[in-house]
Amino acid sequence: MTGAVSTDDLVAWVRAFRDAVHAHKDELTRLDSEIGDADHGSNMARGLDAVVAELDPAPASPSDLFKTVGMTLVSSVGGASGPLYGTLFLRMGPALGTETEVDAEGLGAALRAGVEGVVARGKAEPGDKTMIDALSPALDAWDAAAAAGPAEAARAAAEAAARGRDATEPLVARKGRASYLGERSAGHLDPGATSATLLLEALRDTLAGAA
Amino acid sequence: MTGAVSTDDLVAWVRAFRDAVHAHKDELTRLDSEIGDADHGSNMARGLDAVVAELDPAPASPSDLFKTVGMTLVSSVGGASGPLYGTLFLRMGPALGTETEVDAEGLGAALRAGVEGVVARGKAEPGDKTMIDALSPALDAWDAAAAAGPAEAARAAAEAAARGRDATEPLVARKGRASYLGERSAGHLDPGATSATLLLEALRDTLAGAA
Amino acid sequence: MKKFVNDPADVLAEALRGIQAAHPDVRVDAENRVILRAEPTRAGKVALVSGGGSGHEPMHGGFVGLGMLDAAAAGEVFTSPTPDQVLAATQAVDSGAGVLHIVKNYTGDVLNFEMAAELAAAEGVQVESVVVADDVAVTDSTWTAGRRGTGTTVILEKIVGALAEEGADLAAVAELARRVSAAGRSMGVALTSCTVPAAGRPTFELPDDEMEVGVGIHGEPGRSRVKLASAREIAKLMVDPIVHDFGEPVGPAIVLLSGLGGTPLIEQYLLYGEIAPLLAEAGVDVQRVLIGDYITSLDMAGASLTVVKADDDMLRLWDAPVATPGLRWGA
Amino acid sequence: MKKFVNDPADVLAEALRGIQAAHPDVRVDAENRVILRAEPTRAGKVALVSGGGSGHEPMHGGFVGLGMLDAAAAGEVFTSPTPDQVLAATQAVDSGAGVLHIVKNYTGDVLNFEMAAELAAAEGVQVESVVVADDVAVTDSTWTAGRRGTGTTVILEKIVGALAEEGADLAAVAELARRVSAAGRSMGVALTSCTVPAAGRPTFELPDDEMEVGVGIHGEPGRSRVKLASAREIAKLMVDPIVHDFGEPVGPAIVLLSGLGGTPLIEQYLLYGEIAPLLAEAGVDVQRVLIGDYITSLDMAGASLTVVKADDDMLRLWDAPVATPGLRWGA
Ligand SMILES: Nc1ncnc2c1ncn2[C@@H]1O[C@H](COP(=O)(O)OP(=O)(O)O)[C@@H](O)[C@H]1O
Ligand SMILES: Nc1ncnc2c1ncn2[C@@H]1O[C@H](COP(=O)(O)OP(=O)(O)O)[C@@H](O)[C@H]1O
Ligand SMILES: [Mg+2]
Ligand SMILES: [Mg+2]
Ligand SMILES: [Mg+2]
Ligand SMILES: [Mg+2]
Repeated sequence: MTGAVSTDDLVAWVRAFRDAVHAHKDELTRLDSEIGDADHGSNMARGLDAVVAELDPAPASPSDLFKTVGMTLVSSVGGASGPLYGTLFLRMGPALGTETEVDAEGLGAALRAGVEGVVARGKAEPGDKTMIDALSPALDAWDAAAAAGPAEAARAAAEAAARGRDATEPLVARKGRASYLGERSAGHLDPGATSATLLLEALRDTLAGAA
Repeated sequence: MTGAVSTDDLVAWVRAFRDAVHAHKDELTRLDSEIGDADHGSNMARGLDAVVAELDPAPASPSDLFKTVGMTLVSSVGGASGPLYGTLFLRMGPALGTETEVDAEGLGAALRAGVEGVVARGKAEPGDKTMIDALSPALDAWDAAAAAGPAEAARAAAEAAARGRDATEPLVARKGRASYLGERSAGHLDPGATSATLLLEALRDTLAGAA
Repeated sequence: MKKFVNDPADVLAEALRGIQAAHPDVRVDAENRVILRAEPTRAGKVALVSGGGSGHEPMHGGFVGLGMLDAAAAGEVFTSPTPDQVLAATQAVDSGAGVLHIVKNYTGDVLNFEMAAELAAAEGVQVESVVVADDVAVTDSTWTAGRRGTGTTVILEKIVGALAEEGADLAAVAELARRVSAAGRSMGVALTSCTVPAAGRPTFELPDDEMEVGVGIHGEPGRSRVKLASAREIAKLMVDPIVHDFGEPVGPAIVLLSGLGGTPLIEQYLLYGEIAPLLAEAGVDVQRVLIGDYITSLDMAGASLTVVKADDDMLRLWDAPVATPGLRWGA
Repeated sequence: MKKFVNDPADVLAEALRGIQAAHPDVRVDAENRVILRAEPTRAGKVALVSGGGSGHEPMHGGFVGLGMLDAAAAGEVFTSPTPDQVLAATQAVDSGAGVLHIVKNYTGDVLNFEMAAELAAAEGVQVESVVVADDVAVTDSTWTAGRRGTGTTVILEKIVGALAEEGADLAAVAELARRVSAAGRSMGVALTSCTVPAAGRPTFELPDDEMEVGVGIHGEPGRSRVKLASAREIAKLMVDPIVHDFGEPVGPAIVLLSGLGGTPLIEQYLLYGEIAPLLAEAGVDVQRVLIGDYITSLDMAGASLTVVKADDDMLRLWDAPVATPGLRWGA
């Protein structure tokens, strides 16, 4: 697939993200135990179960889908990740208008709008040891690879996200609950950067499969 | 020594009992953990420390000594063992009048008065898995051996007490805290029978030493 | 041993210091280890004295104050107070109208309070005693020490304290105390052992997947050890023996669900959410509920349930003002 | 995991059921997971809404009632409630006089309350917010999420609730809330970890001879892990950073020593016996004290100390009647 991503593809992405979160639920909670409060896995799992329950009947367009996902996350997750992941999806929708298909550039622009929303809400900068450390490099990698089509862009973005996630390990957290730990937050992966990587890996796998 | 037991001997006995309780404090508490509330060792140790603090200057007679010991135990131990050991000593004194020495028969009679006091207070019968199971056979052994003098009587009493203590192991408790356990109280030595055996062993060791 | 403690031998003396520092409305007699109301007993008021081993806080010291106890004698951890302590408490609060001793049915408590009552009587103080024996986990028989006294004590102290505050005489106060005592049943479950500071390690070892049913408030092992169960099943293990023991329809009742010290309130509420429907099904008409740590067993994780059959009089007295460190309303 | 629990996923819903069963004076909106007063807000009274993750009981739901909160939104265990929950609470209690949101300074709480306030404003409800950030264990810096909100929240809810009950308007209520918030400092110590039910095992592992100093109320590890110390030394570790952070002489103050859920009252008293003289030495003139489990962290063994500098107005409002499941006097 080099061209368009359909609404169905994106629904499949969201479902794949849900499955990935369930598969990694204990790991996310374990990471959050080390520098947080041991709820990131159950928060995300609860939220994505609620999201999946809203996907039947399937939304008519990507922007409808993202609106539903965002609103459901906001109203079912709570914690820091609820408003932040919720905002990510809520801001993706408007960037897409009412189209039922989207190309690599369009999806990239939507992701960028979403991440900008997260930054506006959470005020985190790259290097603060948050989900932004996975999301932000992923955007740049997406844009650089967009010309090669969405599957390739997603592959590059997922790889960049994973690198960004890994790079959170030595960092001292400056945002979120982990920042209370000061220097003791270094030496652990950020849970939100880990779940954000799952999000981009799920997109990679979905688009690769659809290709 | 076949004849008289002096006030000093009896003071030495009380001190030896205190030392034995301290040496076996953790064991008494462990036994009380199994079928009670884990305080018999510290109860007895606290009480006997208080007693020893009252022995200077030394009491003038055995009956003074026992009165001091009994009153101090009552007012410093608490729990079931406080009033019971306290009563044991409080009742021993009056049986001895104002003599400063006492023979085997006299000491036997005093012990019997003391144990009868314990029974009157606590209503335990032999076989109820209490200190009575050590004290009661000790009395009988004492009387049987009294003619051979106090050292020999104490040896026989200590041996009988130890046998009585060991015999509490299979018993189901019918008095005191262990009785709440019903059948589960079987299979454990009674803590009070164990401390009572220490009392008679301390007497044996003291009189053997004085002999 | 993970506790806020200095020398384990000093736990009681130091905890009393904290009580005094925190609560100006009570006075701690440090020498006798007695907690009293700061104000002397009003002339003509019958005084209520209780006490027992420490480690059950807020019981009993936390229930000293208007509408409840006049004094509490605090024994060492899990060790009944001595007759001297109880006598000191009794003499300090007698206004001439007499004193009610509220005693939990443990050999040590009974013997020490008995001796104290004899001594007080010899000093001319009128003393009546009530012995609470409400723990249905224990077979009640003339062949045993009888049932332990647990949660009913708290409810009794509140109700009878209110009657004494109203000015009733010693006979009436003692009579009500016996009625409340007879109307109460309790049952406890432990998920973990407690650790007696002086012992330094858990009184019993409970594997991760087991619990003690019918545990005592001193960490005495329970009547049976069973597999760890869900809150729903545990609720049944607590409610059934109580209801069964009443034998007759219970009707209006006051209920206490007390944490044992190591169990947080969220779990107590969850458990009560399971208990409430079972009580209703069994015909217990719950009129008043108290949930929280009221009668504890050091740091034990667990809970005890108490049901007291309550007539209108008891309910009225329950609602009367009370102002103590551990229980307060209407004042 | 030794807890009174059925399915760990149902902890919150089931605990709310218990709260409703136990407390007829509050009403639980099970769908929105909001705890409200049983009576609607009196016309003209400013309403106080708080909330946060569950696992800190009695905070916040236990502080709903006369003289304190009007509603509390209960998030999942250690997870801030969603905007929908806070909005439902806000709309339910607004009498037209406006609503104060009392928010503890955690990213999740701040974001979710912020979104709720925006939504409420869009619906025409006047909302003011106060953010409590009192935990001196956390370095306060523009480069971090700032200090956590802990014990000062309880004291604030009581004092500001009393002012709202008197009929003050939203501006005055919010102004006092900010003053109390600015006047509070807290510090916590954990002897053990807590166990989040859904996680099923302790959030952190603490060796038998170590403790966490400056721990958060969600089991966030503290700023340092040190050797287990005596109560006397721990008292100093709690008092010193608070006094130091005030920087200026404290004078009259309200003090809260809260157990974290797994620490029994006897230990809290013992610890307070060590804290009181240190506070006095440092010039803190303790006017009122609250000791017990008021802001907990599930089953964590530990305690947190809060000192709020209190003027006469705050003391008067502190003493005003309050009738909630978790705090009650004068009514
Ligand atoms: N200000 C922020 N901006 C971006 N991401 C953040 C921010 N604060 C926290 N996060 C992310 O949220 C994650 C934690 O989410 P979660 O555990 O669900 O919420 P909480 O911290 O409220 O328990 C962190 O690992 C981090 O990646
Ligand atoms: N009624 C009784 N008669 C005689 N001895 C008793 C009686 N009740 C208890 N005891 C003895 O007391 C011992 C327990 O003493 P202790 O642990 O100090 O007191 P408590 O049971 O109050 O904690 C038991 O082991 C038993 O030997
Ligand atoms: Mg978290
Ligand atoms: Mg004992
Ligand atoms: Mg005892
Ligand atoms: Mg959280």
